[in-house]
Amino acid sequence: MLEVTDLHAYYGKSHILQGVNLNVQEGEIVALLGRNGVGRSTTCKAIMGEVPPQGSVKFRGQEIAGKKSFEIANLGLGYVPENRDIFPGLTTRQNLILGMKPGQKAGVGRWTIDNMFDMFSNLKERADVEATVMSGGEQQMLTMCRTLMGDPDFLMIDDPTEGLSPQMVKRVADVLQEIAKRGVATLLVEQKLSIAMDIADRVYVMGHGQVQFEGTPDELRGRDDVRKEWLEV
Amino acid sequence: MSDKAKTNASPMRAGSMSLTLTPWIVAALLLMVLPFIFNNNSSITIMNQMWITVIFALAYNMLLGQGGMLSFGHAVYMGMGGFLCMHVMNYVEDFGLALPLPLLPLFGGLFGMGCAMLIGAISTSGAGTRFAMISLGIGELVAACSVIIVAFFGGEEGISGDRTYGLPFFGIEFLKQIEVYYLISFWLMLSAALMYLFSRTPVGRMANAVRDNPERAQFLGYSSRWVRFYSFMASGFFCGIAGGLFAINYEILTEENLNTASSGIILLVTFLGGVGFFFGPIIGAIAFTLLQTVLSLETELWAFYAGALFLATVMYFPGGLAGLIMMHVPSYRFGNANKLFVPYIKTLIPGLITVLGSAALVEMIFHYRHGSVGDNEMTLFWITFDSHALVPWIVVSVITGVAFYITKTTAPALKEAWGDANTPPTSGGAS
Amino acid sequence: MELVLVNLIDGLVTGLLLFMLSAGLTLIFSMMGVLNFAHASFYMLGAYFAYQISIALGFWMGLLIAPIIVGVLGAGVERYGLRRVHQYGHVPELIFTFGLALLIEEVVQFLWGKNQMAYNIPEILNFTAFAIAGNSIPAYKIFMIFISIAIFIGLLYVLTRTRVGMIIQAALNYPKTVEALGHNVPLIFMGVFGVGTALAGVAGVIAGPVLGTFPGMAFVLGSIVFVTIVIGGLGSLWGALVASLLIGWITTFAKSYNIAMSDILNGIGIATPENLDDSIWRDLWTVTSPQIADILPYILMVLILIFRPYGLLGNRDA
Amino acid sequence: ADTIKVAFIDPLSGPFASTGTNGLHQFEFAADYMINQNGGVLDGDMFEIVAFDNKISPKESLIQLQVAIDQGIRFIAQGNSSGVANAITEAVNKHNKRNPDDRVLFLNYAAVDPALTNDKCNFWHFRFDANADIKMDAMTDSIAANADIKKVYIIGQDYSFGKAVSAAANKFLSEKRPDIEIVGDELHPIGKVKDFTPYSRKIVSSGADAVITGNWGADMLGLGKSVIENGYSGPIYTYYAAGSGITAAFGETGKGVIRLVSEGQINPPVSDAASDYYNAYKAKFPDGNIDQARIANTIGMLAQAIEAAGTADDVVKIAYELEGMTYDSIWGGQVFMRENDHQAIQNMHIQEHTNEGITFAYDGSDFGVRSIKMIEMASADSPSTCDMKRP
Amino acid sequence: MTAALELSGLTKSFGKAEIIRGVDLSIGKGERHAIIGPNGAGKSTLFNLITGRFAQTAGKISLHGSDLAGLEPYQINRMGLSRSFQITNIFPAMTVFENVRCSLLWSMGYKYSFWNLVASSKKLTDGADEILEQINLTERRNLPAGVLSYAEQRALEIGITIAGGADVIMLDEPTAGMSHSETDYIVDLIRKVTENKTLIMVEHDMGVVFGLADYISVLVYGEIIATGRPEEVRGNPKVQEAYLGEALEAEH
Ligand SMILES: Nc1ncnc2c1ncn2[C@@H]1O[C@H](COP(=O)(O)OP(=O)(O)OP(=O)(O)O)[C@@H](O)[C@H]1O
Ligand SMILES: Nc1ncnc2c1ncn2[C@@H]1O[C@H](COP(=O)(O)OP(=O)(O)OP(=O)(O)O)[C@@H](O)[C@H]1O
Ligand SMILES: [Mg+2]
Ligand SMILES: [Mg+2]
Repeated sequence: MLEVTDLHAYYGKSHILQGVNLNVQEGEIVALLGRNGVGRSTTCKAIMGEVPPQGSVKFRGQEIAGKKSFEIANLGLGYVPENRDIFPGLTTRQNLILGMKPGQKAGVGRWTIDNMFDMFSNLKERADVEATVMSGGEQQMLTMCRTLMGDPDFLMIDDPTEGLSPQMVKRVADVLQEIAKRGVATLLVEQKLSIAMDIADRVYVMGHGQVQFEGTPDELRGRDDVRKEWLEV
Repeated sequence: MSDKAKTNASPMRAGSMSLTLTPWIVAALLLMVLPFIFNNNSSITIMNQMWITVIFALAYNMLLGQGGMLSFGHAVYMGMGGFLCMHVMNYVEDFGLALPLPLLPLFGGLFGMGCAMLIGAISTSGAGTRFAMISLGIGELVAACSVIIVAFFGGEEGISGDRTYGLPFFGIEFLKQIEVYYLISFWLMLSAALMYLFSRTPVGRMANAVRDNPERAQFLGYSSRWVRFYSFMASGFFCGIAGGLFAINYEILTEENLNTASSGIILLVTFLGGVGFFFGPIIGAIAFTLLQTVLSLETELWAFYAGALFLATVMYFPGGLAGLIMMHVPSYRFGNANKLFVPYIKTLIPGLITVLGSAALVEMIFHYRHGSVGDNEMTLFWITFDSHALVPWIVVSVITGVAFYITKTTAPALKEAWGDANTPPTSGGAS
Repeated sequence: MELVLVNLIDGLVTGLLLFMLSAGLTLIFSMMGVLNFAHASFYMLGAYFAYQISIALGFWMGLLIAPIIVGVLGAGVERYGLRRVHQYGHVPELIFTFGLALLIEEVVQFLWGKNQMAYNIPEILNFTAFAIAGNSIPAYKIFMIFISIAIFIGLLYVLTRTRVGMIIQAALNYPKTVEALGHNVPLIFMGVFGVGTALAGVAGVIAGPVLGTFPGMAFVLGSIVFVTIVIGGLGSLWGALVASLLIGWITTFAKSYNIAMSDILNGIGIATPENLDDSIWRDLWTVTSPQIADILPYILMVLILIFRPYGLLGNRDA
Repeated sequence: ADTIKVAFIDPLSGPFASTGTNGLHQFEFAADYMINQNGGVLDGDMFEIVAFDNKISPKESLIQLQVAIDQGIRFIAQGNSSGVANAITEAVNKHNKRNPDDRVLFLNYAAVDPALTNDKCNFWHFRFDANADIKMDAMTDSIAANADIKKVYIIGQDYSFGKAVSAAANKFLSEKRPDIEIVGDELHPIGKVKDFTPYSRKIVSSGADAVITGNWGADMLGLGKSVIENGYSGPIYTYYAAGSGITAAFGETGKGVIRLVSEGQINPPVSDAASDYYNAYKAKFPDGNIDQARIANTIGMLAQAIEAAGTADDVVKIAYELEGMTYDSIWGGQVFMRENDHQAIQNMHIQEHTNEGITFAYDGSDFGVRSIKMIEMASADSPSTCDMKRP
Repeated sequence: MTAALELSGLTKSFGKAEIIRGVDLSIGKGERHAIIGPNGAGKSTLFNLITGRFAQTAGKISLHGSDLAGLEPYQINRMGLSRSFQITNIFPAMTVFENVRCSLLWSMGYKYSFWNLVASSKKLTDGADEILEQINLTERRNLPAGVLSYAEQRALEIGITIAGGADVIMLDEPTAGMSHSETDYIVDLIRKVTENKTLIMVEHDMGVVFGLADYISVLVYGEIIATGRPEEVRGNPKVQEAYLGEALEAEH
């Protein structure tokens, strides 16, 4: 479904991504792991066109590198950024509504606002409060829901469990599996190794701006050397 | 990793101790010898105007660049300082007060600071639109008062005086422009140095912090409001000094010194120079004064060019002229500056010709349209020709077109050279 | 009594004219979060284009075409200028509009010269609609009222019935994120800027014949438009309307009734000083309301900002 | 032969550029047509007008003044804004005191603040226009002669000139026609009023038979149009309501309503010479107007003084020649430069905005101004508080 | 001995929503106290109340025995209380070094002075460099803070908070967004710099909480349902139900 080949990206002169190769198949959950600052978020941004990508990014066989990010989004890619970026001045509900694509009718697609409220009751309680005053965890939930409202076929989530209580982390893990069940493929950037290993079908480990390991969670569990070199300090 | 290499290769430490004196000494020397190079009275008058604007712009940038406060009414503080100095000057004349003229700007500074305290007390609680609009409102009010309250502002004629009645200062009576020039230069050096040092003090540093994130500063023990207030006061002080020097130089202050146009201009000047660097406003003030005073001697269309220059600056050099200069620091540091020399000549000379050629076309159109009947002769770049004949049009168009073409074709090479020059010499390629 | 009614109508007209300008500006303001100093220049362009068109095709074609040209120009400015500057931040944007205002004024002088243009009210509207106690109310004023109301309703519809308003507000802070949700932010920005400037153009077309069409017309308008939207609350259409009317009425009434400062001061118990002519407060004592009518909005703005930092109906600081 | 340079320091850019540019054209034309085409002055010295853009800013004016002086220019012409004139006259006075070697003369062709030839007078300043008081004297003569006028409304811009107009109107009216009731006397902010309707309402409802205003530029047009539009039909007496597009903009609406006071009769032309002059001007500046007749006088008188002094460099000598000079104006009548205050005394005209009997129309329209009344050598014996110090 | 921080009957409502519903809590000097609870329970709000960012609706907060009512955040900070933010809150345009140096200014007694030059103070420079060393950002010293990666910004956030040497330090989710290895490092760091100081911390990572805290309070729906030693809280069935659930096992 998504095929990234030899992806490079720069911030100014610093060369952050130095040839990333990865792919995600239909209905799969793929985790992208690595140390802090290794460029996982940059990978997502480069795919989304927020950072100019060099190399090839194919979505359903179509080259999307070089497209504008709204065009990419309208092809069916959804992206949940790590900084949350809750829109100030808008209520929770309005934030969710903005997640819908231009021209998308309410209630069409896999998800409705009520689904969201069912999944995360906190949001329901704060539906008409200005969203930026919500707690960190609530904002995290909202960010994810907002992207789901656009009914993406492929989802990139950057650190969805950050700031969530253990119970909520569990809930998010369930939701991610639910998302996969509804036929949405997911590229998951996750700090909490345990979660990622639990729900992912495959994992990539990044280091030095490149993919250093690719395999199933079980394979990774068996590779102490990889974990030592690329995941621990 | 590549960015590590980058960090290590750059020994410049922002806000570090290297309080190098060299630029200051060079500046002082320049100030001293300039009048010998440009020695007629009008050059000196123009330089006086320049240095006054420099002080004003630097003071303005204490707010805009360092404190992130956008003021639309800053002429008020300079004007108020100036008006007070004018009154003091007249007082000296009328009552024979023994006050040496060189001390006069101090009064302006204190009064400017007083006004800033008064208004800062209500406006500095925020920095955003609120601050900007309060400054605009106050600016308009004071400007309106200047024609209503005649007793202090003298109506639209302003108030004037004579600087020569003060106590002679070591025998100098300030009859001559050159004497005033050195007085202004002295104050310029002093104020600039003080403003520079201010930016290195704890308040000055916190002004930066408050600009970036006022809320967080509160949790570091600093009240954002007080930090802003102190910056505002300091800025008011130096504006007042500039006002005092204005009073000495022109011996008249009018409504113009307070109005919103002056406030707007100082914003433009500061920005043109570059708000991100201490010396930015200096360049801006020099450039703008030349534009306004010297270019307007050459063409009626000076404001058109000024507008175009501002647009070009914001679009292509958002760091202002100072930013443009500072862009070259890395390549210089890498010892690569020479690599840029030839490509620059190849691109910039035709570029310059393109700009001048376009300007010439604009002038010719203007002359063609608005010149009087029968007056077909016009002079451009020391060449006199007939603006209604075809030949000059063709010549200018061709020159401009060709120059533009050359610029366009050589630009990529320049870009490449630029990238080349800015690559650290040690770093081995991509990683 | 009749005069009060007349003044109410006059104030309404002034206010609505101001509203036409501030509506466009508040749209743009909410989008850029920055004062568009060139807004009044687009207003001026509207008047000049309409004048030029009216010579050939008459007033009504001017009313139709001029705003479109201005809007297209505005969109072009956004596309090729502002968009680039937007990334550098607010102050550069502001300077950009400053420079643009300078340039537009110069270009207008270049094209049309420096004199007043003979742009006049169309003949069919050049009659007295009705008169109240000898004070005639020109038909043109009634026409202005209707146009402004139509604009208000149209804008209100766009902003409340579509997601455009929300997208603009969200994109102001996180343009990339909004784009990643599938919204064509650049297009929306361009559209909004175009519509905003076109509205300024409409105001120019309509105000040109009454307030004069000359190169300084943008400058004369000055910052009052900003003051209006700040009083009303940034980004609030209702706020812009309320503030415009408020300013319209305040200035009209202040000009119509000569309230003297000395009366007010005496009224609150301060006696007029003995020898007023020598007093340094002389000028203050002799001030009358018409003298300061046009600076009242500024005073109002400063007061409002002190007590209600977000303006009358605003809810945020852009 | 040398060239004699005259610095023209006035706004050539910005909101007042139109008046400044028009003035410049008239100066250039006068110098060329009257002097240079007739062989110049002295032994063939030609006049050259050097333009300096002061952007109506006193500060810029002073800088440009310095530049002009440095270029060796000895004659400074300026007119727009009494504020600027005031700054220049003081600066010239100081300059001449401090630099006796390169003194200059200030030829004020349009700044009408009475103070410039009263309290603030100096030897280097000469005013070729009638000052505000003189004009008001003439204007009120005309009003006083009209028995139909019983109520007068005075309105002006809130600055020194507006106040001077109001004071003078009050003074002269109470002297000449004590029975006239002043039904309104007010000031409005200068250049800030966008809509004059509320003022017009007051004027209309006051029942005024005549309006007196010192407004100029957009304030004049705005006030005039608004007053007429809201139902006023009496005369509006004013100083500056012609040319610079204002005539065209008033057009039909202003007909018979706008009356202005000025020197120099344009319509009907006084002589063939005057017609030739105007036609030659039109040929050169088809879009231009001669709306400041005094400019020709200024150039003519300067030339006459230079001839009489026999030098173009010794400005003291030239100034002494100008003092007390009598000059035959191309626009008819004579101009007399009063010795005691350097105020020119000349015929004043009340002119009407109309399209009837117009030989020379303004602004490319068919409207222009026609003299309906002449006051000979207006205010020739008006007092002055000037205490002239001569070198 | 007075407690370092004492809350009594603290409530906070936003409009109709009552977020903090009567919190009583006493935190002793030198204690490391963690506050845990589900999302939206009011933990950050509690922090905001204590640090003067919000005004309480009712109740009393005292720091070292003095009432904080009506004090501004900067005044509270000067009394020796410093906090970090859950949502990164740094000075993005200034360099990393300057970020830290600014946080040293007040505590080193520079106040609003305009007669001292910051650069000439070796104490300041060394102090700031030392902090950078501790938070592992020495290499990033001269970069604008805004370009750091998310986790680096979190580390800087902590650096700024601890730099001032306050004796009560409040950290709101210090390890959020950090990977395991980084988390371990930061925990060590926190332990080191809070030696003999009072630490109040909100955290969802139970590993961190149980590794660091001397005491734990559990906040649920604006009320503290349990306070005590870690093992007591862990065993408390109410806590199990409201917060920890099976998650604990998942973590370990
Ligand atoms: N705007 C920027 N300008 C310059 N450098 C940047 C910018 N954004 C990120 N970087 C640098 O790029 C590198 C990778 O950043 P990225 O955000 O992709 O990391 P990450 O793997 O997502 O880490 P984290 O766990 O911290 O989120 C970091 O070293 C960071 O400092
Ligand atoms: N200004 C406000 N108006 C209305 N509700 C608010 C406001 N501020 C916070 N809230 C609500 O108060 C609750 C508590 O928020 P708080 O940020 O304290 O939670 P928290 O315990 O820190 O949660 P998290 O672990 O997710 O960060 C949330 O449900 C939030 O939506
Ligand atoms: Mg990341
Ligand atoms: Mg929280």
